[in-house]
Amino acid sequence: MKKVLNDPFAYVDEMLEGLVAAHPGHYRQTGAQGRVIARAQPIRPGKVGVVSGGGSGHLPVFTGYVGPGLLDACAIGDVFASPSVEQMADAIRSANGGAGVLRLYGNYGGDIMNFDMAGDLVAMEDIACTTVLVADDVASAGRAEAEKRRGVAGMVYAFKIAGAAAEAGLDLAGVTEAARRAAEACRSVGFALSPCTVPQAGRPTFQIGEGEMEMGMGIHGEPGVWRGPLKPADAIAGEMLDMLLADRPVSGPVSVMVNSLGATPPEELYILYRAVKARLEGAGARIVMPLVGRYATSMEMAGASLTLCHLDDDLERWLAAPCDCPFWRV
Amino acid sequence: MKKVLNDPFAYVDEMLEGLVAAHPGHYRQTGAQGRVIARAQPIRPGKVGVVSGGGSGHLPVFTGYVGPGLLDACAIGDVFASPSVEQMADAIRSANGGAGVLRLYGNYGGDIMNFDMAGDLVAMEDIACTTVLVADDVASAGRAEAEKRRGVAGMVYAFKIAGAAAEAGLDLAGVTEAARRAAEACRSVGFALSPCTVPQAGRPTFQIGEGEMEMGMGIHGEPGVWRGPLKPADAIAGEMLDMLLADRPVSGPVSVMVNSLGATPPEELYILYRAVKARLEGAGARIVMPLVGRYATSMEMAGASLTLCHLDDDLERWLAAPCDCPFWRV
Amino acid sequence: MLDRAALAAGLARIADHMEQAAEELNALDGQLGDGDLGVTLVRGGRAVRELLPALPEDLGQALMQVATAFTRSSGSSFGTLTATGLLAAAKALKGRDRADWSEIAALLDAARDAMQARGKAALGDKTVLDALDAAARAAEGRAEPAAIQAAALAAVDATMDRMRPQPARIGRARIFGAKSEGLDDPGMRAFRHMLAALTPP
Amino acid sequence: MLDRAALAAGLARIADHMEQAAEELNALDGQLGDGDLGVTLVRGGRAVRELLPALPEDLGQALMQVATAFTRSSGSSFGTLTATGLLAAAKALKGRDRADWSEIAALLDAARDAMQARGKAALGDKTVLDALDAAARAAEGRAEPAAIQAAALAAVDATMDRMRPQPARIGRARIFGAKSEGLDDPGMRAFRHMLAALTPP
Ligand SMILES: Nc1ncnc2c1ncn2[C@@H]1O[C@H](COP(=O)(O)OP(=O)(O)O)[C@@H](O)[C@H]1O
Ligand SMILES: Nc1ncnc2c1ncn2[C@@H]1O[C@H](COP(=O)(O)OP(=O)(O)O)[C@@H](O)[C@H]1O
Ligand SMILES: [Mg+2]
Ligand SMILES: [Mg+2]
Ligand SMILES: [Mg+2]
Ligand SMILES: [Mg+2]
Repeated sequence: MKKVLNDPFAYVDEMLEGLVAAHPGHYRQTGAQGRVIARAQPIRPGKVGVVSGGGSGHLPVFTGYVGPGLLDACAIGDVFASPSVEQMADAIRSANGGAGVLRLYGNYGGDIMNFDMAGDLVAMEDIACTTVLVADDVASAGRAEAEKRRGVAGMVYAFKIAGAAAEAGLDLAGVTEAARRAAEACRSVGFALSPCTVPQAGRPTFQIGEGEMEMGMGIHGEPGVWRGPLKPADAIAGEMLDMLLADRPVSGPVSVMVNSLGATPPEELYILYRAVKARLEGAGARIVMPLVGRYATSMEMAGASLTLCHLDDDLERWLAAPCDCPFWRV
Repeated sequence: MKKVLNDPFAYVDEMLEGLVAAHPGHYRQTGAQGRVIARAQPIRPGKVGVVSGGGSGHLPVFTGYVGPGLLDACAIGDVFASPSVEQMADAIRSANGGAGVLRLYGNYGGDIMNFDMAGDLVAMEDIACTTVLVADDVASAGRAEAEKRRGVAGMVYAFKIAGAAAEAGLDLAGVTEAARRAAEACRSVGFALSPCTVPQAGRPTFQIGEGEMEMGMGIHGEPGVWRGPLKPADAIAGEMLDMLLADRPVSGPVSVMVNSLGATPPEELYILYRAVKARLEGAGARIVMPLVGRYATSMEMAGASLTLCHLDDDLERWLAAPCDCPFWRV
Repeated sequence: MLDRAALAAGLARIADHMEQAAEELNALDGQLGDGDLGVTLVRGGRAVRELLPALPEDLGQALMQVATAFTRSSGSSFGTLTATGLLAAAKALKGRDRADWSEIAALLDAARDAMQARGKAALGDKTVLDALDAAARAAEGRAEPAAIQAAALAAVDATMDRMRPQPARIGRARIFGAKSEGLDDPGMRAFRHMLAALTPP
Repeated sequence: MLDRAALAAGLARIADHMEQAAEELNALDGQLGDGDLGVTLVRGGRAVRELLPALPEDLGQALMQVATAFTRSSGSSFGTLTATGLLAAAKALKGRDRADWSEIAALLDAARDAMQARGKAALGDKTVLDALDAAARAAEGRAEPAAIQAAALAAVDATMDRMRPQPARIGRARIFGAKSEGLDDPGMRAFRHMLAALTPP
């Protein structure tokens, strides 16, 4: 294991300490065991709160996206592990401005059980909660079982759009509906070139041969669609687009995210984006606000993902609205 | 070689095409062979131009930092190779607003010869040029030979401060002096955990054992100060601080940059920053605008660097001035 | 008679036993998931043991505290499901200092229903729910704790034998599909360990 | 007599020869640096060959064009230094259609001085400058091209033999310190190749 850390069991807590120390104007550490990151400023009374949560090891997802125009708070689990019910309940509490709280997170069984149970707890404190799950990874289940799909980089669009809707003053039903439309609008697929190591486990999450790639692999190393020789960038981009467009053809403007899983450098993302853009625009699509960078990662995993977010007027407006966190500013 | 690319010889050109396509509001591709990236908006007449240049493979350095409050233009070479004289001359030309141009770049022999010769060419066109070299890597030469040191992440501070001084309307001498003070104020050291691969070479720049790190290694794989077993994060942070403070003790406010060389994820940078901050503040230092992230990289190399930028009132003001590029906004 | 003393004794025995079973459960969970099931149970057990000296007389309140301790100690699925089941049992026993052993089957059913609602798994999906349900059926009509325990253990074993060849359909293990055929579900094995631990010394 | 025809013929021979020498130079540069020296010279040679059909009569302008072609073709140190040396010779010959072979030594000295100013290396640092200087000294007092070439080759060989055991102090090769002891400087070898290529067929 080649990681810069001290005690692997202190990895997440030391990471959060450093995160908040580096960005005191943005974040505040609170909640059960310090495992909640909230905005530095308390929530504006009357604003709908938007919270997320999930395992560590995906920065900027989830914690990084706490900030104006984005999330109000986030509960943080160990690496690739769900936060506890208590931590989630504390995140909800800290995002409560009296107008209810939307729980917006990726479609993972453990997270769902815990967020549901956290909702039961805060219901006793009269905090109204709604839920939107992001399930954008087309490689993880077919169209017929779309509700079983994992949540991956599409979460970032959902955070942005729900955050903008909440900032715009929509009520809980309205913010929830905005988030639902955002989640519905996203399709993603990724490929991995190398694994990452969960600090407490100390060994790579999977093995992959020197010249191999795995298409459709999950962000925790869940098996993908095929494994084979590494293809040229243009072929990879084309194949990912094929998968996304087969699931939902482009009918209006789209935002495109080319996202590194961690180790893959921006140079390679731009080579991918070049191919994606040529192909999409060749098919007549209008690309809005392309995002190329590290938005949803698995620590030092090499590989990348492609997300299309199909926009309508509302979604486009919310996507373009201002937001501010140390990892993304619009 | 596990990289996402097409033809290795087209790596840089395809990368630049994607970069400009992804950020059309920020960048414009121009100059000899398209190897100059300039701001999307032409330079304001009367403003001093600030240009940089160097090999590819270090995004956001150099090209990424073209933007308001930062560089006006940048010449881009192949991976880890100097741009040509023509490309540099074109970068200077595109940054010429009639008030002269500062060439601000890292202390590498090939870049120096080429930028000097480019200066000779544009001198015939009556463009006044000055030069400031960034030479901040304390591991690359002792204090007695400080002018031989390589330029590494300290460049980012120099770009920021020179860019702010130019934006503030200083003349060429003033901007040059600001850049000189910024370069003088920076001390860096880095360590590597894994190599990277130059696309055209196709094999890693160096080898390093499974449990090993190399302290003081250069961003192209230049040999460092020692190689040995990977140490805990706090020990690494302490050792880097020792080296930097031995070269220049803290006497006033400092900005701190904890920078990933590429593959090392932000989680680990925050663990490092936690230790750096505790140690610096314990010694009474005031930390201003800490920067934790990927600011100067070597593609997919794993490792990190630490930079201290010793501030005075002017430098602090210029550092805090607004700037905007896709990789950094203040 | 299930009262505070019996509850505390049972919980203590389970908590003790988890320290020994942890390695086996981690290993089994590691073949199909993230290998944390043993850790989850040890942490939960330790959190519960701290409650025991001051456990309320009210069985409902006592089980509520145990459930809460579980939710605090980890975020793993099994921990949350266990807490969910305990909460359901707590609700059923609210305000009562004692319960008859013959009520065990109904309590197990209440727990199972709540866990099913929480985790969206069906009976037959090869999860802890199947073990719980088998134990409930075995407890039905019995009132003597040793007999309940013996019958439940036999029923859980039979259920594990029957489901072993099936692939996992729920949780992380689902990802591994065929690899899970022939392996016990870790959650069922954890439940069996709890049950077995209840034997008085 | 050095005139356009002689210059063009010499440049064509050098350019041709570089295609064969490239692999050897890449390999040598690769042991101490980035392995691009052969590529640099092949690219430079090809750019120069394109100029030859329309090379100006004015030797100064001709050499200026050759220098510019070199700066365009790559960003490598050797390319820029070569262009710098050519520019210096171009300045010295500006406005002239012909030069005497006896002027070669002075032209080489002018090139060397400019390259020294550009690259900040000293004589003795084991770079192309030492080869250039040795050639200039050998050319001094000679006026017959074949004799100049023979004397220069011998002098360059002697210089390379003398400097081979030294460590590199300049450029990328400096990083490798001791590893460069016993190896020729790639730039010197490149210069020797150019010189050797001049032999008329
Ligand atoms: N949705 C569910 N419904 C019922 N039981 C479940 C569910 N998810 C997990 N389990 C049970 O929990 C066990 C795994 O627990 P645990 O290791 O804590 O999960 P994880 O580490 O994936 O959060 C499984 O063997 C199964 O018996
Ligand atoms: N500063 C310098 N002064 C003189 N000669 C130099 C200098 N730098 C490099 N050289 C010469 O150039 C040769 C290397 O050229 P090249 O491979 O183009 O360099 P790089 O690839 O590092 O830019 C060296 O062998 C040396 O002879
Ligand atoms: Mg588990
Ligand atoms: Mg778990
Ligand atoms: Mg070279
Ligand atoms: Mg080179």
